[in-house]
Amino acid sequence: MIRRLLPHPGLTLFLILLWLLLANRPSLGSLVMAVILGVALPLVTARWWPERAAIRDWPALIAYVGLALWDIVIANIQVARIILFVPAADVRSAWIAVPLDLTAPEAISLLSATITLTPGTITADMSACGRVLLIHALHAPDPDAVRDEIKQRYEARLQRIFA
Amino acid sequence: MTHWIIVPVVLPAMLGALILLFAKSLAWQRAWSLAGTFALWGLACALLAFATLNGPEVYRLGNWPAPFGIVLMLDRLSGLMVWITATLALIAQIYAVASGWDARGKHFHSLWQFQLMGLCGAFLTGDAFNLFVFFEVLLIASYGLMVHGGGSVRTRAGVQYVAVNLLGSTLFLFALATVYAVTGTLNMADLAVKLTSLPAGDAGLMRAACVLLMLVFAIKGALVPVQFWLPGTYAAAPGVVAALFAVMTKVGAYAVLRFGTLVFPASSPVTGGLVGDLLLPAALATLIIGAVGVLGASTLPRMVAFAAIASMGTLFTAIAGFTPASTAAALYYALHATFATAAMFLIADLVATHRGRLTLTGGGPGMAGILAALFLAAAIGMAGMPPLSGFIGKLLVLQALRDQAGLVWPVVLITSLITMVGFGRAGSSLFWKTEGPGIRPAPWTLAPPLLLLALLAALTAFAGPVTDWTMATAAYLHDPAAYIAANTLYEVPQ
Amino acid sequence: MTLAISLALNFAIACFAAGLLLNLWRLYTAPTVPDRVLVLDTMSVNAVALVVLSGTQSGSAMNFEAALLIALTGFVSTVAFCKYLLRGSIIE
Amino acid sequence: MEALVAIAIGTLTAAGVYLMLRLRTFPVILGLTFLSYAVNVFIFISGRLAVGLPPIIDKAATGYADPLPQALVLTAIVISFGMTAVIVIMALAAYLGSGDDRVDMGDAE
Amino acid sequence: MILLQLLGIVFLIIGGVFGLLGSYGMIKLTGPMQRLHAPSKASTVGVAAVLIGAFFIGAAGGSIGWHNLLITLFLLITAPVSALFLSKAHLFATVDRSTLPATGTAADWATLADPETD
Amino acid sequence: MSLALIAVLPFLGALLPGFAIRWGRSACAGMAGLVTAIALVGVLQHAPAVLAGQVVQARLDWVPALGLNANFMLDGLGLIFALLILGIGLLIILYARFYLDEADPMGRFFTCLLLFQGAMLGIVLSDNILLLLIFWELTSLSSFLLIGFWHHLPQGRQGARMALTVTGAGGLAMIAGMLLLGQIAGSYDLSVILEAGATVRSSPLYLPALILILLGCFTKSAQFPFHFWLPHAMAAPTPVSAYLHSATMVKAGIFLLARLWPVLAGSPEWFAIVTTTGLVTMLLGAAIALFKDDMKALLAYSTVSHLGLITMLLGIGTKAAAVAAVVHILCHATFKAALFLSAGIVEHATHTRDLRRLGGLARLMPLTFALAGLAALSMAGLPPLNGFLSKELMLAAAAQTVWAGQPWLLGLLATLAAMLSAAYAFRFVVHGFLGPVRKDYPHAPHDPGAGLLLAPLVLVALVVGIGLVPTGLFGALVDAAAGRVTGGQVDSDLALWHGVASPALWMSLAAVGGGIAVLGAYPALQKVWAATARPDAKRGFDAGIRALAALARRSTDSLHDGTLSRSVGVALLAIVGGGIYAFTGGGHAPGARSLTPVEATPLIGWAALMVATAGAVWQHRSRFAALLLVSIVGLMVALGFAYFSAPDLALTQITVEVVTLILMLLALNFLPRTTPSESPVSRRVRDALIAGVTGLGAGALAYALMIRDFAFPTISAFHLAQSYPGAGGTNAVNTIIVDFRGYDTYGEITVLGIAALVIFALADSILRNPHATARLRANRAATPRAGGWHPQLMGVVTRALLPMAMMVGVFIYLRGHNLPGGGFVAGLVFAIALLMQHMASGFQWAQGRMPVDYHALIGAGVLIASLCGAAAWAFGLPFLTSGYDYFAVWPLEPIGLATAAIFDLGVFLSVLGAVMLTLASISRMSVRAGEPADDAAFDNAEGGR
Ligand code: NA
Ligand code: NA
Repeated sequence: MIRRLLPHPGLTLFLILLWLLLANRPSLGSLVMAVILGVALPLVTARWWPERAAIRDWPALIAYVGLALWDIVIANIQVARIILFVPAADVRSAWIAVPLDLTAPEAISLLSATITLTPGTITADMSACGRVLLIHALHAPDPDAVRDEIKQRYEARLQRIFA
Repeated sequence: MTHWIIVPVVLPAMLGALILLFAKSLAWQRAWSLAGTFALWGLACALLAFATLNGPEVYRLGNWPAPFGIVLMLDRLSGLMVWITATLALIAQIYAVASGWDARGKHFHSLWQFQLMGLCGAFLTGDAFNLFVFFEVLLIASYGLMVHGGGSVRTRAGVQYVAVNLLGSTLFLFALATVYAVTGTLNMADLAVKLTSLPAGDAGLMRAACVLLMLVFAIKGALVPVQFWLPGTYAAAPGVVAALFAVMTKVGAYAVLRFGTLVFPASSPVTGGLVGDLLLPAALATLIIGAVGVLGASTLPRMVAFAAIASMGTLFTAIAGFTPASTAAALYYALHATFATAAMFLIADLVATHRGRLTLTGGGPGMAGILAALFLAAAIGMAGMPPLSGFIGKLLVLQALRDQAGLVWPVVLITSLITMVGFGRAGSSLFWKTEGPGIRPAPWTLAPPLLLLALLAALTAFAGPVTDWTMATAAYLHDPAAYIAANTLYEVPQ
Repeated sequence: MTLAISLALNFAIACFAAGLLLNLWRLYTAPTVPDRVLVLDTMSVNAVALVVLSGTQSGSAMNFEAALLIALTGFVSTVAFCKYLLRGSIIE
Repeated sequence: MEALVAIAIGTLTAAGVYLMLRLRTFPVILGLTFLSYAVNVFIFISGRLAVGLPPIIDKAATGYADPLPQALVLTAIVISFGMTAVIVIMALAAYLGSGDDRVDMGDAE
Repeated sequence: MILLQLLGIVFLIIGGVFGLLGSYGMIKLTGPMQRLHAPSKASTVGVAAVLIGAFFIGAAGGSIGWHNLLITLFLLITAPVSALFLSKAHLFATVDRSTLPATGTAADWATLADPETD
Repeated sequence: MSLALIAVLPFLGALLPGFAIRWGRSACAGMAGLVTAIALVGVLQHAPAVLAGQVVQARLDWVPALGLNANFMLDGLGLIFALLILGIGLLIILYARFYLDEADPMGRFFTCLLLFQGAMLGIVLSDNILLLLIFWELTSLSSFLLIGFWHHLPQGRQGARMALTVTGAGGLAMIAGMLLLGQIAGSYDLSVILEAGATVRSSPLYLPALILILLGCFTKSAQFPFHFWLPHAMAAPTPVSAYLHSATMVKAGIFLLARLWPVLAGSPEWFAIVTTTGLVTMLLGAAIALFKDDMKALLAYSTVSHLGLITMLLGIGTKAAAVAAVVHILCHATFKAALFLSAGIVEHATHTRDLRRLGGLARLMPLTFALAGLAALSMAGLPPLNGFLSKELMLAAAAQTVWAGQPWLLGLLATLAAMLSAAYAFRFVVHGFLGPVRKDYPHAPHDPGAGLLLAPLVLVALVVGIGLVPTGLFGALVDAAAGRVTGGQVDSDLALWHGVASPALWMSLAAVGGGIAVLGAYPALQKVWAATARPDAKRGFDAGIRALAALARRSTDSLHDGTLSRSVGVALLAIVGGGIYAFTGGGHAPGARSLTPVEATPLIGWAALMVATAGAVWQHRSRFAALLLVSIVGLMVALGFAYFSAPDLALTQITVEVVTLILMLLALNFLPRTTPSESPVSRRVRDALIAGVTGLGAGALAYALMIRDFAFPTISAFHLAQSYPGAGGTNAVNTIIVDFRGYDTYGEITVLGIAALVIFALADSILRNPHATARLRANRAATPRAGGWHPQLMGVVTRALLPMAMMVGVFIYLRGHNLPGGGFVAGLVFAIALLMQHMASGFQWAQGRMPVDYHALIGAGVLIASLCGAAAWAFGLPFLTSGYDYFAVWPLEPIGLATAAIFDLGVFLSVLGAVMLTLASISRMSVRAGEPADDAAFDNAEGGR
């Protein structure tokens, strides 16, 4: 029953939060509306999201998001440095293949997004089999180091979060 | 205020939607659609009678006072146009069903109803911008009907038709925006009032807006020099749609007449005789181009299309007079031209169906005598020959414009001759230069053209009462006080 | 302090406006087709910033939805353009 | 600003007209798109220019932009979208039917 | 109060700088994939910073613009997808395929794979 | 019997033969005869009164506004013609019954004949010249059908068309003439006009009216130079020729000349034009007739000649001449009908009409010979036949007339014509019937049965009877008619013998003698004739018409060749030219409004707009690039709206933009990717000029408007004032859209819904066209494509974005009434969200999970809007009247609910449905192009492949 009413509880929570942001004014009415929509919209869109995302460890996920945000802020400064102070000819770009241990699409996607948002790397493609990511690094004199960092810093955490 | 005034718009709109929602089989679509059109026709008769007996009547949408909200205006002219629309639609729809045209593509009946909605809405509105909206409704439905059944020639003609009309719509918006930017109003009666006291420094802009508006209507009415779109469109459209389109060109004529008598009358200090002065030469040129086209056309649908242009030329000539007599003539001729053109398109469709080709060269298969007779009658109608109403219409036009006889008469008469020769040549190759016995078309497909021709005959027989009515209507149109008073305009709050 | 805020706002606006100008330049000189798509994407992001900043400057939230929708549609446009380049058919 | 807006309207119009006079359906459609931008802005300016005066009733407001032209433009935008969609599919149908995307017909035949 | 305003000013300035950098980087960097880096993160982050700055300023002024955070969220969610598609477009159209690393599996990179299967 | 009924009778009767043909040919002819006979009896009923000098009338108002009334009158002139039309008509019907072949469609024949008869009868009975015009044109039409009766013959078709063209042209001139005449006289009633002769002749409009009317008469009566159509009309079956040439059609012109004689005649112009035309026609017709070998052609030209004679007499303008004209009208009708009918008998019997191949028929067909001979001698003007009577009167009148300044010239020329007339009459008899019997007839010719002989017999009896006893009944008739023509009492002195003092006698003798001499010298004359070059009127006419048609075709086709740029270019020039013309004709004061200062950021936006616009034009051949640039233009326009206080517009522009973009990209996938460079520089310069001028006009107009104030307070002041108190919303734009001008919106959503239907129907027709689907497949095969169908990242992100976007849509819908937003933008946002899902997962996967049919959404949207509007009726309020109230549900704060929100829901649904149906219709094509269905939401999805 609950499963049928709330096919994606995480999404429901997320949407409730969103509505409160949208409404921009905390009030009981907004909350009622937020709950209604938070329940109704996932029900409507569940047909396009037939599976259930299996998140094992919610606190870890929140920690992960915090980590990623922090990395984004810090790493941006590096990119600013490259753009401003490294002559265009000296920029050492590299393609990096990152084989994946993750299997859940949600997890892989979160990893891809993190890679792109943290400056200096972009998820450029995935292998047709879905087991390898293609990363482009803006300035990576040592590509293997980049790959290892991705796997250790992000993928390992994600593996713990997702089943 | 009677709510029936809005029904010619809402009924087809709801019917179009209902057919879309619930009538899945063609049989049901036909039944709903025919019943709806018949009801519309009955209503149109009642509204026309009402307008004739009671004078102009306003309908304030949303209950907002004019000029702030949108109003509908039922008067003799809008009542007449709605009646023409409903009558033609009913007859043409019978043909569409009988000939199976409606089964050659999707959504014919919904589009048909929406087309009627657009036409009725355009005729009934008393608001300039709302006129634009309903122009678009009727246009977009016409795009669908025009390419109904598909085919690359038809769709390519459709592209042009749409492109030209989009240009027209754009121009319409430019004109309306100019009107609003100068006067601050959109209600037609309010415009009429305000133009009488327009500051002299705004006259130039308002005159430009006037000409732009008239050009918009001219495009719809296929007036030279914006007539180029019509032959390709009408020739490529399904016959039954071309027949219905006979009333589409009249929308342009209607709008010119409405604005030319209400908003930009010759007595206006702003525009003076501007509209008539520009319209007359254009109308005569239209007549000439149409007639020459009838003689020069190489296919039957094209010939009929040019005949339609010629009839618009005559109609606009009459309108251009902007006197009560010429307006009365124009109204009578509009009735005639609509039904005659429609009849001709239906018959041309029958003929083309039986011949299996469109060209006018002889040597085709034999034609049933009834088809020949129908073609002859319709050609008589289009050429303005007696005994059908076109002749009376033409006499009315000639007589009303006798002050400009030196210019108008030769053009009208010589083009009549050219049209007659054109139809004579075409008819003799289509029906006389044939091989083999004629095939009789299905009786139900003959009924609609026969009905239309019967209308022409009735228009002839009862020309007396009809012209009395058109004279009274013309007198009413040339004295817009009643129309304006019916709006009960309020002052803008300070 | 309000002066500082105003200065900061103006500075940010100037930055994104200048960014828009640079985008125009890139648009004109774009070496490859995907670069142009990138320009459009960046322009819409810059536009979001400009709309929000002007709103903050004037103290009006009138154009918030506009910014939100530019963000949404900018994304959709970019995906559509790229899908077209990649597959021809954007909804396949 | 008035002169800039007027120049923009003129430029959009000219671009639309030039493209409408091309020989293939696609540029013609682009031309129509430009014309509709031009006319939408034109309707909009019929209420004159106003900065920072959205027509949302508010006691604190010092004035309002003219809401009517804005409403008219909304209607015009919607309608022109519908029209554009129709002409696009017609162009498509014409092209797929004949293998040729010219706008001109060769009507005489 | 002052703190909020200060935060706001800082974020605005950071945002402005990054926003400009994103657009500048797009001009300065030479390779197609390099150019992609600049806006897809610098601009995104710049806008995000500006939005957050505006949020703080609003909060200090008593009118909290929560919805600015929403836009930020939106941008952060969509930016990776945009970047992915732009990369794929480059991979397909402009990138020299021989410079790409092997996938290490039987399958090729998706963009370079047979368009009909999958 | 009322005259109106008599006039209508043949038209009503025209329906009968078509039905009666089921009961056989005799029944068919009998029906036609019966109708004619009844009409004849009706006319005869009035004869005594008419002969007594009365004018019988029947009046019926028809179109008083036009002065066109169904007024009929019967006087002496009308009586003569009515008797001829109906009497000879009856004989023709009898003859035709036996003449027509089994294969000929007799029903059609008699229908046409009766129509024609009715038209002729109408002309002579009309007491209103507009009514007369109607019948006049009807004779042209019905004779077209009769002449073209044997339409398998090219001569039939050509002759019919020629007759229609020439007489039709004359008819149109006549219309103008009659309108002028009516205008001068102040009425279109003949009885009024006939009294107004002096007024008419002194009017400045007299000459144009005269010329126009004469054009009508001369064309109809085959007067030079319009004579050429008549001989070609003989392609008709012989009974028709007999009818047309004797009593009807050509006599219509003569009738009208006689009818209007009191009004128009008597002026020098009349005399000069009419007499001369008649004289020339008479001589020319006679000369040509003499050398025609075809019996019917000979007779046809003789008709031309005799009509010229009558015209000349009417032109002379004296009473005597008018009397002579009336007499000859009668006499000519009788002998000419008899001659044609005889010629028909001969052709029936010998299968030829060629006088060179005939001869000696007198012995083979004695009865026919007797009838034809008597009629021919009458035509030659021999006593005691009726032709002699009228010829004498003619010669006498001619002898007394001064023409071209010479008192003798007209007499001489008339005698010459009479001589030629005698000669061809003799030739008809001598070459046809006399001489040795030829052996080369296919069958032995013999006299026909009574059925064919009876009609000519009656006619010849009249020829002889009138000649012998000219007074009595005949005299009274002539007097009555001539009296009406000359407008006074006439006592004609009709006699065979006027004494030797009469110059006419000697002229007559000379003519007959000369005729015999000419026939004697015929072989020699024939050689001369054959050697003379003559213009071939038919060839000239045909060439003329053909050239005209070719010119028409060329000009029409070259002007209307389906070139879009022409129609657009010309329209634009008209727009700009017309606008400038109108503008400069009125006053203009520059505006005095204070201008908005320029700011830096908007200036950059403006620059972006200009650069992108210029770029799009510059790069338009690369379609993808152009689309990209258009997107930038759209973005800048949206920003402009946001800047200039139009948040609702900005929202709408932004959302519509992306939907349009998706649409264009979907379409571009099936279209060529580039536009070829095919217009020459000159054309581009021309187009750029047109574009520049138009742009300049639009910009200047915009500027002029922006810098001025409204001339009057604008109505939107009311909207602002009433937005909250009246419509319950603080967003004035939204209250206008859903309330003040909700009706516009009602139309607008319908437009969108219809657009979607049209698109769906068109897509459907494309998919059913095998050529199109083949092209779709070929196109797909030819497009280079990357691998990777639906990237995983996009698929996963969309799962979150879809509900997010929908939530934004709900938000925008809910607050639209008070803040920027509303049903329209909300619908678009929903649509964009769903389209995003389609892009992420593919059409078939996403569409397959769509819970609703888009058609239903559109239908429901329009219905909801309609019902919401109509609900007001229940409260006696007009359509779309909105109401609103505040509702409080504890513990929530009160919310304002307006019925307009329900209307807005209709807007939302129809917009969503329309956009989705539109894009789904196009997307559906890629399926037909051969795209397989994806069975998962995206690539490498769990549980997918
Ligand atoms: Na990154
Ligand atoms: Na983005």
